[in-house]
Amino acid sequence: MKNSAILLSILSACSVVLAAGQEVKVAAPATKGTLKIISSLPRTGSANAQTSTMVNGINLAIAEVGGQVDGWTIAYEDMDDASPQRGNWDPAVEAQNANSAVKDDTCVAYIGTFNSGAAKVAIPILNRAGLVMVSPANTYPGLTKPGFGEANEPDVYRPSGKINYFRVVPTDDLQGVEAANWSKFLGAKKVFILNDRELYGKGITAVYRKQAESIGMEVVGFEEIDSKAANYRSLATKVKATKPDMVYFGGTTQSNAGQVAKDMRSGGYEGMFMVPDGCFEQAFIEAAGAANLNGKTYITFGGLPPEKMTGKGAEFCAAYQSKFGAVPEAYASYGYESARVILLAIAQAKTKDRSGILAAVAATKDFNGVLGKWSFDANGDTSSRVMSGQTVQDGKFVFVKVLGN
Amino acid sequence: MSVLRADGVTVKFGGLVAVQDVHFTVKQGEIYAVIGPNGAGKTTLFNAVTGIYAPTEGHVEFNGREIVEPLTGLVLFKFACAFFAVGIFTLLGLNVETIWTAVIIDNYKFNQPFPWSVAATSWYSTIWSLPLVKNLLPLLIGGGIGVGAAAVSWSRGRRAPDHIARSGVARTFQNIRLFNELSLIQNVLVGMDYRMKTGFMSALFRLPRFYRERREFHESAKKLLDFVGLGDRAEQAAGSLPYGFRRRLEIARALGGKPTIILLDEPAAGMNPSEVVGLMALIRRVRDAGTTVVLIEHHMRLVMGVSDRILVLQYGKQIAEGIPEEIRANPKIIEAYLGSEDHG
Amino acid sequence: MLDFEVFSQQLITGLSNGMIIALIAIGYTMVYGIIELINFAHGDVFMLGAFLALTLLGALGMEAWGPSGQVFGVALMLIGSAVFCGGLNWSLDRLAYRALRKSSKLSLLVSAIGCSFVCMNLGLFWGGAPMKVFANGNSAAAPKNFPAIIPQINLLGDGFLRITPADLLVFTVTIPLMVGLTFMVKRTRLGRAMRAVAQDPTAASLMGIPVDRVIGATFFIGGALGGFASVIYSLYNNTIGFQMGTRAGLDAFTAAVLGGIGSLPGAVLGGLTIGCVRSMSDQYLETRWTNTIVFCILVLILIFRPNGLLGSTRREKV
Amino acid sequence: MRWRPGPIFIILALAALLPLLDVVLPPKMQLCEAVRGVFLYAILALGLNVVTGYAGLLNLGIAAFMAIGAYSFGILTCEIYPFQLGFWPALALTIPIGAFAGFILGAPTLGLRGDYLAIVTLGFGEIVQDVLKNLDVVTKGTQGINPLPAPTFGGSEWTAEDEYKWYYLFFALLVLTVFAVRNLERSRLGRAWFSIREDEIASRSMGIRVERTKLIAFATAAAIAAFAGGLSASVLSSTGEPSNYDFQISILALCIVIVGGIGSIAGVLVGALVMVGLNSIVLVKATAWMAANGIGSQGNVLLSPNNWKFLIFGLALILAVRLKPNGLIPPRIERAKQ
Repeated sequence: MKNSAILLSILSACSVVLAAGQEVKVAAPATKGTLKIISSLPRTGSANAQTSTMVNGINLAIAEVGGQVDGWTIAYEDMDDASPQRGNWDPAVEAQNANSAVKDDTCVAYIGTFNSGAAKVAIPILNRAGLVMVSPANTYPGLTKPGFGEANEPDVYRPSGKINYFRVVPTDDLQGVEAANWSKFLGAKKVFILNDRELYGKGITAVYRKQAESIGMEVVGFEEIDSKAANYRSLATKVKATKPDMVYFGGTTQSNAGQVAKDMRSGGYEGMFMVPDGCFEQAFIEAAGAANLNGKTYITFGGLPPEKMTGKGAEFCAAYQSKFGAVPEAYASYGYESARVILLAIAQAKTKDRSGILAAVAATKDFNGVLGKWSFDANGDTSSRVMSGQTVQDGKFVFVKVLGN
Repeated sequence: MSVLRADGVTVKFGGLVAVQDVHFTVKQGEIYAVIGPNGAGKTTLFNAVTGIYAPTEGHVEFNGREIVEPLTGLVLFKFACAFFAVGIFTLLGLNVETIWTAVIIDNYKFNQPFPWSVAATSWYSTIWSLPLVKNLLPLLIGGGIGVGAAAVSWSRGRRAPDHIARSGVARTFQNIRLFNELSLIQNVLVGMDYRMKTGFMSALFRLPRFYRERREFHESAKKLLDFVGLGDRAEQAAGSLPYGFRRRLEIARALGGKPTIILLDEPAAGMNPSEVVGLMALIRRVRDAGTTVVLIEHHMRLVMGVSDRILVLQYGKQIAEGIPEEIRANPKIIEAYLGSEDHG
Repeated sequence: MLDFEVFSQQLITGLSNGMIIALIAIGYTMVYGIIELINFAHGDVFMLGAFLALTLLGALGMEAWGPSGQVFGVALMLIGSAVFCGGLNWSLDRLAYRALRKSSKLSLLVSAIGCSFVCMNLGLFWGGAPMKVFANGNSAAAPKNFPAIIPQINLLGDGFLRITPADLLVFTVTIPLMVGLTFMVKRTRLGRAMRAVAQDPTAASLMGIPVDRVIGATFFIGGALGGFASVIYSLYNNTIGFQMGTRAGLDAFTAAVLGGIGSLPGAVLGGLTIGCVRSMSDQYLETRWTNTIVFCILVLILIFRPNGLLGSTRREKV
Repeated sequence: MRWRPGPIFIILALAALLPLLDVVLPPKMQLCEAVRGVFLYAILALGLNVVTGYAGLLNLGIAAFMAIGAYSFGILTCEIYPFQLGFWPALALTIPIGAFAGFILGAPTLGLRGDYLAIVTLGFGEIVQDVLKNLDVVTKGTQGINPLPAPTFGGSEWTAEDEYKWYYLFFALLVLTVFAVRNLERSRLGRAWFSIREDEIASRSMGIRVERTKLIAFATAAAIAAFAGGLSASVLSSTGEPSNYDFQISILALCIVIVGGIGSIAGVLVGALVMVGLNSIVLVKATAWMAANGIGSQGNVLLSPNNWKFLIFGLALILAVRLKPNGLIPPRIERAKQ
């Protein structure tokens, strides 16, 4: 009974989808041909919430140029680097995506990845093919910056000797420092640091810890949590017993930041709570419960929040809101920015040649984007140093100040 | 000469006494029967002898030796090994970060040759420079757990059926326990397993001695199947065998290990009279081939026909022992059997 | 604050968490006891129960109800989720397991794994429901906040030690359930039938016990306990998500095995043990090693007690 | 006796010819790379088949050994560690390392009854992930170890673009594993495993040393899984992160073995093709195709094709065991013919 009902619903859903698909396919006006942008993000499983907004951002960027740049039709393929059995990114699938992008002659750019671990798999493959890769989310410094990761990084990602990997997000080493400085500014003397044991959380807390100690805050505890635990009550008790006035959690909504924030409160901790940009999304507030965050929660973000944007940023906000019916979140802006950088490069390269487009991306200078005016530096990192600090009031993010100055 | 001797064997399950204070001695080359009404504790006695249950009290001796793995020096040595293995493992496990840092990270500079000799000495000094809580304590606690676990598993296994079987005691089961998905010949080969010598590597790489041994044992397994009259069905799956033949296959499997003594648990159950005659002949042949036979049976004609001596159990206690004629004449036994719903 | 206070606080937390684990573990242990199936889908049935509870809460607007109304609301969610999870678990048995009774245990296990994936996906869809409590379905996969209608305030005033109404709820719901369940299994006809089927299904069916119905009833009761647990879990942790079943199921399964799989008091003891070990390890060791410690303790206990803490040695008939 | 090709031979022969098909297919539809994943899981599942299929021990932590293999391969070869072995010696070393890990886990726990052992193996899977994550100093935590070497034939090291070389390397190693497992299956040891699976008490009473025999099965499975782990790390040139080897991988391997046919090599090969094929070929290509054609919508949870993957995978499992409870290719009962 039930099985057949499920099957029926699958079938009907499929047919609906197919019918819809046929309508969408509209014949494009004749152009010089098609250039394809491929994104590879984990679309199955728990990261889906974040990656959906990124894909929205990318789609918006392409729609804004009317799907055409310099006479080329821009095609976009949204690849999934997660597999259903894993429910998270899968290195084999990521490699497969990268290889198929390389093989696809029309593909000129690759947007991805979400996880820095996946980037390590994809970058060398794309590098050998000279295909440009722009990441909207990787923050592990070792991918681009010498001296921050392992001894052999980042050279191992550049087997061809050229740089093909760029990112529009500031790396952990910047955000961690700013977060620590801001904590001190907010009056924190004793800080308890938590992270989710992911590459992102670990990296950012390591930087935070170092900076916190060097500017004279006392680190009263450092714990690495299990991001799948049901709750963190006992950890909250431990935190409370050390009497910190700031708890810094390096992690994302996906790695249970909401639960951590919530349990700190229900466990009786009443001080400040700070998280990095992995939590700068409405889903974090929703997961944590607005009441638990109001007032004493601080979020750092590599860029300006939507409502503080002027010029290009404000336009993006309005367009996003009218198209998707929601305020764009951090990841949406990152996704949008990545796509725009690529589109601009295509326009400037005047070629369908991968190396030409790669060179054009690398030459991005004073790009007037939603994250500010920035350029790619010699390592492929964004030159943008704008960090903003937010807090939460009445279930909404509220801009507090621009950090670092 | 006694092959099997039970001395005051008692088996209790919780409050229930299944076998109480049973003594008997089986001599080399005889056919010895254990009889008694249903629930008299015969199978439990067998299970106690073959190590499936540990007797609550009493001893079982086989060829004058108790079939319990003794606490020898070798066992103590194994305990010591467990102590050091687990202890050192715990010690290294708890300090792996410190040791790794001191040995590998501090000595290795990227793209430069690794000073192996320095690394080889620094691990030692690192361990001893740790505070006592981090080296001696884990060693002792881990070692304690290791010895404890080794001792527990040793004491569980010292009277284990495999140990007893390997010293030459084979058996069949009342509720036939064949390997149904294996062929007949494979079943017999399992019985022969502990006589085989080749190991993992020769099987993996198919060394010549693997083939030699396989040929040898296949031939003798075939002979055993012929011996019990199943030679023409060697490749059939045991599960597809008619009931009457299954008991024969169990006997063949038990004989595979060339045991000095074989324990048959109700071999005639469910057989028709002509099959029983065949079975009697088979049991005699087994004995004549040099294997002592102990059997549990309800089938009086078979018991009286083949047995040299008979032990009678009732409610877990032994009520008589003797040659068939004595047993037949014993009024106690007639009484015991009249009280039960016995079959012929 | 005294060290003793920290310890007692951790004990309270551990016991509360342990009680919830125990309640889920009972569902595992009952099903295992009767058909020897590790019901992988149990955790996901539990997860769907929590989604139902949140839906009820949102649809009826319970947040706006007064304190006494919310007590009623909690009762409503408990009953709703219990019936729903029980029914769902029963249907899984009916649709996916019953046909496999005669095949190998491993096929049954794979069927359960399949059900687990299906339920998880249904949870994902449910998370996209266009309701306010599900964030209007904007991000289906994101964790959902479960409003704290049982407030997380300290009943003991301003001291370090905290006991919240949520802690009390865990105990006031769980303990009567466990007592009632024990009574049911020991004293009622259904309980006797369940034990008979667990011992020997063939013999039980020869004695006229409708085996399939008894197994179905066991699935229903196990699922219903999962449903109760889901509501308590949600009210205690205040977050639910479509992947929470995996972890909850894993903990519960561990608890069931630790206590001796098939034994009801064992499941409770196992759950409480795991809850307390977790708390203590979080406090006195490092949080990142907590899982490792739980499993090491499990292995240690199983080495010395191979049938779990309260499991009975099942003597095979030879 | 006239030789007839068995199912194993047919499957392997077809696999050997697959690259020919790729030549004619358009790049988007080419299969080799995805089928390489099938080979990898087939090797892993062959290992699991030894312990679960042959010896009848439910192992829910096989991925842990894969992780051990991948990480030891990484540590032994990567240039940020001093060992820096080449591809072949390191890959060969994953086998004894895996076997040793299997021994460590197996030795204290093999006395446990079926499902108690299952939870211990499951727990072991979690412990290994935790340890790999927590021992930053040794394993680089969640960062992963990279780059890792590929084999070198004729001077230059292979890269990910040398698809067909990799394909045949995986193929050759799969064939090797099949032969190894088959040799063990058809030996004294295989027989002992079957006998334990069928009836532990009876085989004990026949003098089979059950614990030791189980331990060998355990270690063999662990060794094969570790080998698979090393191989996968090499082709990706990275160990990935510890959670790439989580419970879900063990579950997938278990599903392959059971859906394919417990204890049957041909079954495992077909099972790997069906399960992994569904996961990483059919579902991936279908969603990519739908996305490329603008089918579906991100806005609605029901209309996003990615959101259906769990459901389809789950239903496939339920249907597979429902329709073929003994597996797609159940083992032949008589193993005696040799």
